[in-house]
Amino acid sequence: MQDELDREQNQLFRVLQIILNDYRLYLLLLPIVIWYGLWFYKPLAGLLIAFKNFQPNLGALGSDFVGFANFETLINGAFAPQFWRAFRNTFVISLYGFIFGFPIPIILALFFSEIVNNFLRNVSQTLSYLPHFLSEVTITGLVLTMLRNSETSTGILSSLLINIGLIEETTKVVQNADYFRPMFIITGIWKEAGYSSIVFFAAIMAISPVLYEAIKVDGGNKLQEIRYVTFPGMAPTLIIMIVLRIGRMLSVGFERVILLYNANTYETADTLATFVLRIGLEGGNPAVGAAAGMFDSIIGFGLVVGANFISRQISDTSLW
Amino acid sequence: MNTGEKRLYVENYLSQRMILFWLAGNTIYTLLYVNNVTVSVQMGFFVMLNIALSLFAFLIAVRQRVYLVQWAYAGIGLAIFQFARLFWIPEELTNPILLYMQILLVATSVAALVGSIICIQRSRERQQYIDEHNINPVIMQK
Amino acid sequence: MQIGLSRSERAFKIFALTLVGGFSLLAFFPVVYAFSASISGKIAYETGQVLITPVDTTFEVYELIYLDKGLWISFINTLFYTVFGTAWSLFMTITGAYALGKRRLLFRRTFNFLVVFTMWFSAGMVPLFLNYTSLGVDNRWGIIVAFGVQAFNIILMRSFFEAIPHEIEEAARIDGANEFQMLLSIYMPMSKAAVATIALFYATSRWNGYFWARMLLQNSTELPLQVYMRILIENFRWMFDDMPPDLAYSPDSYIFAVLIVSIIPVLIVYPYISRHFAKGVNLGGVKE
Amino acid sequence: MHELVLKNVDKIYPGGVQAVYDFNIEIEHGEFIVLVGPSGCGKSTVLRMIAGLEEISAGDMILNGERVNNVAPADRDISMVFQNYALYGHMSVYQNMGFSRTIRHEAIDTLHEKVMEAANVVQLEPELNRYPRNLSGGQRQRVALGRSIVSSAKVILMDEPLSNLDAKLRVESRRALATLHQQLDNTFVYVTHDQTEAMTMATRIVVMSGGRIQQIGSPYEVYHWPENIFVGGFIGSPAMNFIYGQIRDGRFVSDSLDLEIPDELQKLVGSYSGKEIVLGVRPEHFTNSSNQNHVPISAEVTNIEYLGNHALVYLMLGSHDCIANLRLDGMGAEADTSELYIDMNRVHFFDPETEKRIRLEGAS
Repeated sequence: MQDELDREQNQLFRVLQIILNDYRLYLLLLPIVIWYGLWFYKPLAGLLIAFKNFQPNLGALGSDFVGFANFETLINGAFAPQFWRAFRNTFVISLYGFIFGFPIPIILALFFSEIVNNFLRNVSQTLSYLPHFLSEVTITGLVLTMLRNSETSTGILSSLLINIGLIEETTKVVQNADYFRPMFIITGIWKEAGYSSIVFFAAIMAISPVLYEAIKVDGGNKLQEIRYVTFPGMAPTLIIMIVLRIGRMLSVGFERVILLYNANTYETADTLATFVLRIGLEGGNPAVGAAAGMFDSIIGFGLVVGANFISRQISDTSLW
Repeated sequence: MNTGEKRLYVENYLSQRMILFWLAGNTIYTLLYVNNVTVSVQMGFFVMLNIALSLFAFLIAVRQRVYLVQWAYAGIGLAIFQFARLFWIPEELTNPILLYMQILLVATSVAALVGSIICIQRSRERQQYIDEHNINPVIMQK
Repeated sequence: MQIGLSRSERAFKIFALTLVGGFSLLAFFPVVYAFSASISGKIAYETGQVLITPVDTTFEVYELIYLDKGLWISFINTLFYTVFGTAWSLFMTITGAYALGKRRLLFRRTFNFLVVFTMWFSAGMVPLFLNYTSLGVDNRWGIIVAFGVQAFNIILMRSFFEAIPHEIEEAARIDGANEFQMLLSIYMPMSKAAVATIALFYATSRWNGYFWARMLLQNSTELPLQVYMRILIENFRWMFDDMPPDLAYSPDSYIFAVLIVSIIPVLIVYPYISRHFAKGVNLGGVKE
Repeated sequence: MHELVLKNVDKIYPGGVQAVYDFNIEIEHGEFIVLVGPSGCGKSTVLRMIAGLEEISAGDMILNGERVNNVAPADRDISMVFQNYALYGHMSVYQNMGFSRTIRHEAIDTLHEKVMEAANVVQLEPELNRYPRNLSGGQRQRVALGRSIVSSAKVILMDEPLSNLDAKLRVESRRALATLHQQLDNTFVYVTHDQTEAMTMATRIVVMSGGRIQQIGSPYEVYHWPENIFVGGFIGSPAMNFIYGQIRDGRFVSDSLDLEIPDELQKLVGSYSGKEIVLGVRPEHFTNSSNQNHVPISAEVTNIEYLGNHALVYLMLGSHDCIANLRLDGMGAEADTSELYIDMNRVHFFDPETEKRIRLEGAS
């Protein structure tokens, strides 16, 4: 018993010794340890309020413990319709974003790699990245103004849509739940497609040109080149991107949603994050909001782990 | 021309495609479902179940490609499950959505079933060839 | 005719060029349009004459903006957040990445895991908000300190540091450099590109940051440009209700002009940075 | 009819650099042609033009009687083995080998048969399910070869296929390739910078330098009857020694040599009397035994390398560095360098201006 204690003390002493001898290194580590402790891991403890009847004046520790009551109101109680609507919208927006948005950067990268003229390529690439560097407020500000449809003025996009017959003369796209998802996804493509293509473009550029010559000699046409050389060549990148995408399935561009949606479009636009914002922070139900956030985080984490597991099963590529 | 020998080297793309068809069909089915039923806890779990199933189906597809017979049975499970769902469609749904969903369920179910049976059949041929020719397992290594 | 190119290939190349060119122009178009619309006359804009170039050019909106004190205060605020925030983030990221990349660091795997974990799991908005308020993040410095580090950038920086050959560190140690000197005079100069890239990432996220600034900042003189702009967009209807109806420009033009003001700094630095960042982004496929 | 004909082929790159000048060759079916030359001599460019990967700037390429200058590589009835093999990393050996047929949508049964046949030929049957990354260099090389065999192209092009192998494997693969060539009914066109490979495998060698053909001939011909100084120096290891001198009164005179020229060669050098000339002596044509046509020389021996049954003797002949290759007979024998001779029957004379070998009108 005493021996064990001694040994433990010895070990502790040795660790301290190592740290002291190398104190500069540990001093360098200190800032982010403190930072992550304060701003990331401390709030994790704050998740406790999801299990409490949280009263701000009593604090997280002082409030009464209520078990899973908050989760129950979410899943099958008073908040259920709103919560599941948010859940559905998150899923659907994510899925549409994946189906329509994910292939576009890949196609762009493919086409960029086809442009032999360096100047033309650089110019078009640089132009296509630009929206990524503009803020969500700017982007949505542009979109909302261009989609404006009022008595006095009709935004350029609205008049375009009216002219090609996609919407009625009086339709207010921004106020109409039917149009939220396309608006959101197209805005997303405009903002991020060019930038996302960089990663794929680099992957394509890294493919050995000899493989293209080989398939040319073997008799492949352009599509077969893409199918048998380009795609396999960028497979690791592709898999990583898909895994990331699946992992973030339940977190769609939250800022963009709050900037684009409004009370008229909650039906299709309200996502988990905005639900948490409205119920938890603005609606005065922090405990329920925390529970919803926790639900979101846990499922998201499960998705990352699951997707990563599968990617490891089928290929050598994985996130960790 | 020895089919068994061919099975040693040519992967089972047919089964893979069938299961991937299941995956695609099921995704459309899921979208139809969530966009047309009232939101409730059932819908939430339906979505989560389908996400999990999609990942699982993808795994099945990849495994059937390399003639893993256990995963063919999992594929049959997928088919049966999809068929059983025909009787679980909420009553609130009406034509034409209902019809689309039924078609999708039947089609995906059949695809998964056919793919899996093909996989079973082919892996049997393959195993037979391996047994008959006493093939060194080293050859099978990837 | 070049024999290397079959007909399908030539068709494909032409198709690719058109499509990519089209996409790029489309991506840039809204910026051009916003500028043109901001300096077009009211009638011309409202009757839909403005497409690419301005019609009935008038700079009156910009005079109005020039007089808008709140806008300029928020502009200065954003500059402040960007400069100090980026410096702070860089300091944290570089020191942290340096230490985490050292093999001899005790509990290195644990620390690294704890950093990577933050990429995949988060407490959620409510606990974060409560934490921010309890730690007093309701002013300029709070905002700068609290939004310091992004795990992805630490990993990026770390993999850069790790790629520096071990021998260099040993040589420097024999020459008598200590940890701080090593970081300052060897590691940092050797990874200038990575530092620039990460600085760029932090600077854009600071410049563009909106949500938490709006949630947390109490004092309206501390608001950053993004928040000020958003409030303007939300309120612009009643703002113009009080104004005389015979304005030379459309209310929309005012919004566009404000947006342009927020874009211009990005456009100015963009040519200098666009070369840099592609390099950094490509390190994106890092593994833990 | 010739299977593959290149007629006056030039290659000029867009920047104006000319890589190949006036390339002419007629290749019969079943030949093993080796293009050899130092790096940058245009040999790979020629191969890539044959493959269709590079445009032919001028001249004609005729394959099986048809002009194919503008035919896409896939339609040329050729296949190619690349220097680093260009295997598709995501495909198994089997898929790699069958690939040229997969993309032509051929029935899987014929594909399977062809692949199994080829696998048998290149002895890769046990590896068919493995991926290139798990194969050794030699195995990869055989996969690349197998891929060409499966494609059933008449002409197989090879771009330095052995250069990524280690020395021992290279020797083995050389023999394997030669055997394979006898086994198969294909024409091989092979590019290398290694003259040993060329000498051991080729039925005909094309020696190139500076984008021009220097000589085309069988290994025997290019070795024993080099067309010019370049070929003489390039083919053979150690290289041929060149001694610059003059013909005076039917004798070869240089700063340290005064050699009698045998009667048979007198006719050759007759017209060079009093003019500059280059004498080419292969290292093995230095000897230390006297004979009728062996002319004694006085040389300073600077170094001797013993290599088992022969020795390389480094000589200074006046201002010329020379290498002699002396046979060693018997155990423990040391090279006897007290007396050295040149076998004057086997020497060549070259014109220092044209660098061409001097030969009789109408003779080879």
